[in-house]
Amino acid sequence: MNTSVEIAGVSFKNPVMTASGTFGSGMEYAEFADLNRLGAVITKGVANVPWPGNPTPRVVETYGGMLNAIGLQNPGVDVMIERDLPYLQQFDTGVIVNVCGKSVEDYIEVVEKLSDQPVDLLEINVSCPNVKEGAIAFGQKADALYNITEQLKKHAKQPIIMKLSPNVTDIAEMAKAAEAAGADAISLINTITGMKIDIDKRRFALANKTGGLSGPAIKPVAVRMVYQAAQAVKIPIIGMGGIATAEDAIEFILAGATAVAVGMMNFHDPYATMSVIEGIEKYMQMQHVEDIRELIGAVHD
Amino acid sequence: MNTSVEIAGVSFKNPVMTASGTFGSGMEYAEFADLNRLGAVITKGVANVPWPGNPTPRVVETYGGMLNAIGLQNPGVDVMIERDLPYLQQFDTGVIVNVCGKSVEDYIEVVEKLSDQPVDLLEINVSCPNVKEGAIAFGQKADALYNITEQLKKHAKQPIIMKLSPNVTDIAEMAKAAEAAGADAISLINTITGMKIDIDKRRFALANKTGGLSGPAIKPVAVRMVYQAAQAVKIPIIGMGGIATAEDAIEFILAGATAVAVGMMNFHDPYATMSVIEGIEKYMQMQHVEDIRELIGAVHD
Amino acid sequence: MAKKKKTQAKVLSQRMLADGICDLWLETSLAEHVNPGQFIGVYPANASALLPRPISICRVNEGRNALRLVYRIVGKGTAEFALYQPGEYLSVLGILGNGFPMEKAAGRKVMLMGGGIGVPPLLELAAQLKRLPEGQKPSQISIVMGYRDAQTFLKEEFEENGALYIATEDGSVGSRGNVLDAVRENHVEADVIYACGPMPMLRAIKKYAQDNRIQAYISLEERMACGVGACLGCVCKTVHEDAHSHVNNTRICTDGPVFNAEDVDI
Amino acid sequence: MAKKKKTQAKVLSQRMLADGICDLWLETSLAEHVNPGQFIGVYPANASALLPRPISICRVNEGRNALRLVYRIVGKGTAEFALYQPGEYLSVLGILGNGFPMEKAAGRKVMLMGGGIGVPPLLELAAQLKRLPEGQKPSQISIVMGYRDAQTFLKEEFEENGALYIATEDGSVGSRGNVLDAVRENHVEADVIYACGPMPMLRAIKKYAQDNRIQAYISLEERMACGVGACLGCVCKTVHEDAHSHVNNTRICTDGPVFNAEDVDI
Ligand SMILES: Cc1cc2nc3c(=O)[nH]c(=O)nc-3n(C[C@H](O)[C@H](O)[C@H](O)COP(=O)(O)OP(=O)(O)OC[C@H]3O[C@@H](n4cnc5c(N)ncnc54)[C@H](O)[C@@H]3O)c2cc1C
Ligand SMILES: Cc1cc2nc3c(=O)[nH]c(=O)nc-3n(C[C@H](O)[C@H](O)[C@H](O)COP(=O)(O)OP(=O)(O)OC[C@H]3O[C@@H](n4cnc5c(N)ncnc54)[C@H](O)[C@@H]3O)c2cc1C
Ligand SMILES: Cc1cc2nc3c(=O)[nH]c(=O)nc-3n(C[C@H](O)[C@H](O)[C@H](O)COP(=O)(O)O)c2cc1C
Ligand SMILES: Cc1cc2nc3c(=O)[nH]c(=O)nc-3n(C[C@H](O)[C@H](O)[C@H](O)COP(=O)(O)O)c2cc1C
Ligand code: FES
Ligand code: FES
Repeated sequence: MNTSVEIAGVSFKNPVMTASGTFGSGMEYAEFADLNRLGAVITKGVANVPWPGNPTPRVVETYGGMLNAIGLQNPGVDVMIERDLPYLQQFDTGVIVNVCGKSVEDYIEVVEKLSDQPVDLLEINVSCPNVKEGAIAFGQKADALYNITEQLKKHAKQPIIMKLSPNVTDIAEMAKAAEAAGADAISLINTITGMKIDIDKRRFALANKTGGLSGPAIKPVAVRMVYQAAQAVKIPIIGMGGIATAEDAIEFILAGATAVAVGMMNFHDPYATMSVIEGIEKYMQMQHVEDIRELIGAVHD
Repeated sequence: MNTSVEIAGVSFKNPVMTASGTFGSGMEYAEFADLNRLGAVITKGVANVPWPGNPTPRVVETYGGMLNAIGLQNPGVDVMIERDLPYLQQFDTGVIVNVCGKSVEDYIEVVEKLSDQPVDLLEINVSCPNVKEGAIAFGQKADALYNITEQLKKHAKQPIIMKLSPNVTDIAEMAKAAEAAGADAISLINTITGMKIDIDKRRFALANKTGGLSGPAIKPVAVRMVYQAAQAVKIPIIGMGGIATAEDAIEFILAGATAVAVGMMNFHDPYATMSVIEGIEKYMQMQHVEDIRELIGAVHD
Repeated sequence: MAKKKKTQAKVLSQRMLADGICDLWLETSLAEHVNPGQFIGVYPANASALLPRPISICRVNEGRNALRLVYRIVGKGTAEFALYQPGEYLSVLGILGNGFPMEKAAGRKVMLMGGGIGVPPLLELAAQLKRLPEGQKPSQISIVMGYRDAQTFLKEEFEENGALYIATEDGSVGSRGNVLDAVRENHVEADVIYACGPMPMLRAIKKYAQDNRIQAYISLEERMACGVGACLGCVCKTVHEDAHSHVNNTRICTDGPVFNAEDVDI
Repeated sequence: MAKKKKTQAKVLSQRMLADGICDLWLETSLAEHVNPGQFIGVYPANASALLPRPISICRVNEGRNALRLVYRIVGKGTAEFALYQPGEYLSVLGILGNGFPMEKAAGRKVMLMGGGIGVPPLLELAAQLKRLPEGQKPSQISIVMGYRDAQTFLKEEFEENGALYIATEDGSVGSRGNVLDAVRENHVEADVIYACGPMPMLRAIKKYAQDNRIQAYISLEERMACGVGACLGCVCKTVHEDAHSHVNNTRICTDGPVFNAEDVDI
């Protein structure tokens, strides 16, 4: 049985990854999950310099999901190079670094610093709804997305994955813009902007007012967008949004994702990635699927 | 204690309504809910002629919600005038008719036929994700929304509510377009486009492939959009999306909704509207709120 | 008809009838005036699953205020229901749907045909048909049930209510094949058919009835959301324009689940 | 430290300690090597509520593999937990956080200050401090607890472990006011403070400790998602750059919940 998949020439032993920002740098979940079994770890977004993030409360639970407004707190790319990448090097797993910035220059600085590092792929976060400057501004207009993708392609040594925002009218248009500008892959979805109000205190539940919705609640939106993107582009897709079980992961793969990432549900079940990996193998056995690549995009018109 | 609210000069005894398409024409739920206690019944979308809707399966459950692709099946406005409006006339409740069409002319025909009917407000559905022609096409581009709103204002005798789609990049822009074109109110959100795949049969769970996501899962997105719309326009807002309890309804009101509608959760609890009405009164008592209008938009910057 | 309501039902008993098939008795005020073929919506307690599950009524005991459901474990909801113990409560919505038109049976030879998990509602029908007063009673009750294999759940109870013929897919009991194979093999005759089961079986029965000029009433299934006729989720295509919808679509939850086979386009 | 894990814990007993305050004993393998002040994440079974609820450990019984939680019913999760009966299982994540630095107590006068639902973790701390071997033991243990009213839950158990002073908001027991009012009224002296309670109380204690040159270790609360340091949801501002985050933010779930009051900007 083959469960390995390839993205932009890099091979991963299986399609199961961890969604950026929900798995730290791997270290935090190493007590629960065997990182050696993961297709890849996608690390928390990292900028050129340390970012403090937003004030608290930063997280709040919602029905079947949660809102977060972390605001991309991160220790900066230098710390990642000194501390986190060497840590991940110990494991037999793919390493994808998620990159954020406030300006195109910020992003370029990060990808250049990572150019000689043991990083398989770069995931460019242009879709975080929780920071005022940059980020989502690049991810909600096709021409802005095209521009930043094109520029990063010039500076990035590793292949780049553009991480798309679901907060758009037409996801296919965004996927096409990324592909046209040279992106090696796309990942989606980032969180959907949401809000919760504390009716007792009559104030916003999050200090940032709005936050990004993730978890099982959003899965149908994510599957739809992955499907629409898969119909629109030829580059590989990493699908995410509410994945809790192998069944969820397989839905994304059938819709057109080459790989998948488990996000918020790590918080509910720190072993979630492990059972997703096992469940995919079981499904393949039951359904007599020899090679997982038969499943990618197998459901379509 | 005053729970009555006003929309475009029409007064409703309380802000609790039923979301279009989830309450039939009221008749179906009259065995459960006392229609006399409702602020208003918003009826299933009606077109100029009968529509057969989409093939089945048309509904599928999702985590904390459901997808529907009914495709606006309806018996046409003549049947509504002969059968459904007289039925609703028996009750002491507001009547809001939801209108759909494939072309601007269709919509105009319906609103003109309704002009001398006992209808308080017209809700114009330009946001149904489940029909190929018309509908959502008018609701995803600000200029298209502006045009149809402007034209309908010329022909509608009753005030019009433009029902907005959440499947847009910028809800504030859409709200502003509706207001600028003369809409008397807006309602939001309609369903978010989603998809479910049956992994055993390896096919789409809905015959229409995609459907509209509703239910508690989408509430944080709906509250956010109501808030953003309320910041952008002065016309009243009817808020909906996942309301199950009085607490949910109050969240929408605090975010800026003048009225609210219970949708999918009628299916879970056919008495939901009644307990929302009671719960709002209880909250007002506990929080010493004399007039519900104090709560509208009370949470903001 | 009694008013529909959502209410709590107390589990009286639950046991396994066959692999993955559960037999559940509920105590509920809904157990009044039930027509065979009607169903209820059963709500999972799991907060992620908000829609009621349509389950047919397999038996009614009005005196005890009790309803019996026989259901197959297929997903989240039914897997949860299978865990309920006597004394626990389930939320139910009902009574839903129309039921089988028993008045068509008067003085005629009727045949009840069930397949798979479509078998249960026919048990109450058989029981009520048998109890009908002289003049309304059928002249003959034949029961033809199709199962996968030797796990012929409810067999003994059907035998008490009429002549039972069984078909099994693997041939382990009765005729090998489907219910129509059993009908042919046993030369079962009928003026009226009441049927419930998977769509291919119902299609075959519709054709068989047409070819043999038999009236057939068939119980249909479709995905439902509201169960009460409001959402238009559960429609079936009709041959003629439907009186309520004004298109060729009828609501299975309220205008069905039982239809005259001639009226529906399946 | 033991490896963190998510596991099933068996309810041994549950009772109400005061209005809306529950006292729950769980049997779980997590009950090894617990530092007072550490906490666990308790998962609601309700599928709409997916995040673990952080609850401090109130007592440990290593021999019986048992943990005690004392919690207030405030929302969906705690309301559900309150329904669990002996023999039922809850999912828990732990052991989480650092706990109070007991080594600071050696030979010194310590004061334990708790307010409201911040009271419970100090009970295990009091018990462990009292049991410390000669040389590591504090020279004196004073316990100052603040309650709303006469429902002074855990009072008797605190009395077994040190000199107890009580403050109540309504003045019904002990000093009227907050814990600092009780400290002043009773002239309680200390070299080291261990505190847990609402933020305004902790702020006041921080100031009191600074003014009186006392070392204060305070246990903080914040909304959490992961509980294990991955999501960066639960941060608190720090006075100096944090070694892990490289900004002035520290994670309460892993680097806390107990901090030296001087290090955090509250
Ligand atoms: C009128 C009617 C009567 C029925 N009577 C019986 C009966 O007596 N015994 C029995 O075992 N089954 C019966 N069914 C089928 C039963 O409704 C489904 O097996 C059940 O809903 C599955 O729920 P689940 O949560 O276990 O499955 P899941 O697959 O987890 O359910 C997901 C969603 O799909 C719906 N769904 C799944 N399968 C079906 C189906 N076949 N028909 C309609 N909705 C479905 C569920 O209601 C739910 O909304 C009947 C269906 C209908 C329409
Ligand atoms: C380190 C730590 C230790 C704690 N120890 C105790 C204890 O021993 N006893 C006790 O009664 N309470 C304790 N709390 C508070 C407890 O976590 C909350 O009361 C509980 O999470 C509320 O859950 P709920 O589902 O009932 O409320 P809901 O309001 O329905 O919860 C919704 C969400 O908000 C979170 N939340 C709500 N209130 C708080 C809060 N005060 N702090 C953190 N998260 C919150 C919940 O975890 C959940 O994610 C502690 C909190 C922390 C951070
Ligand atoms: C707490 C939290 C932090 C996140 N941080 C990042 C981030 O730094 N960069 C990024 O691209 N996405 C981030 N995300 C988005 C996730 O990677 C993922 O796209 C999203 O949560 C949807 O997946 P899920 O529903 O499985 O969580 C974050 C999500 C959460 C919940
Ligand atoms: C089965 C179904 C049918 C619907 N039909 C209509 C419709 O005809 N016209 C319309 O404007 N909205 C329709 N809607 C959308 C609802 O009115 C509402 O905007 C949406 O479901 C969000 O609210 P909820 O989450 O409370 O259901 C329909 C929704 C459902 C679930
Ligand atoms: S299930 Fe809603 S109309 Fe039948
Ligand atoms: S709760 Fe996630 S870092 Fe603390």
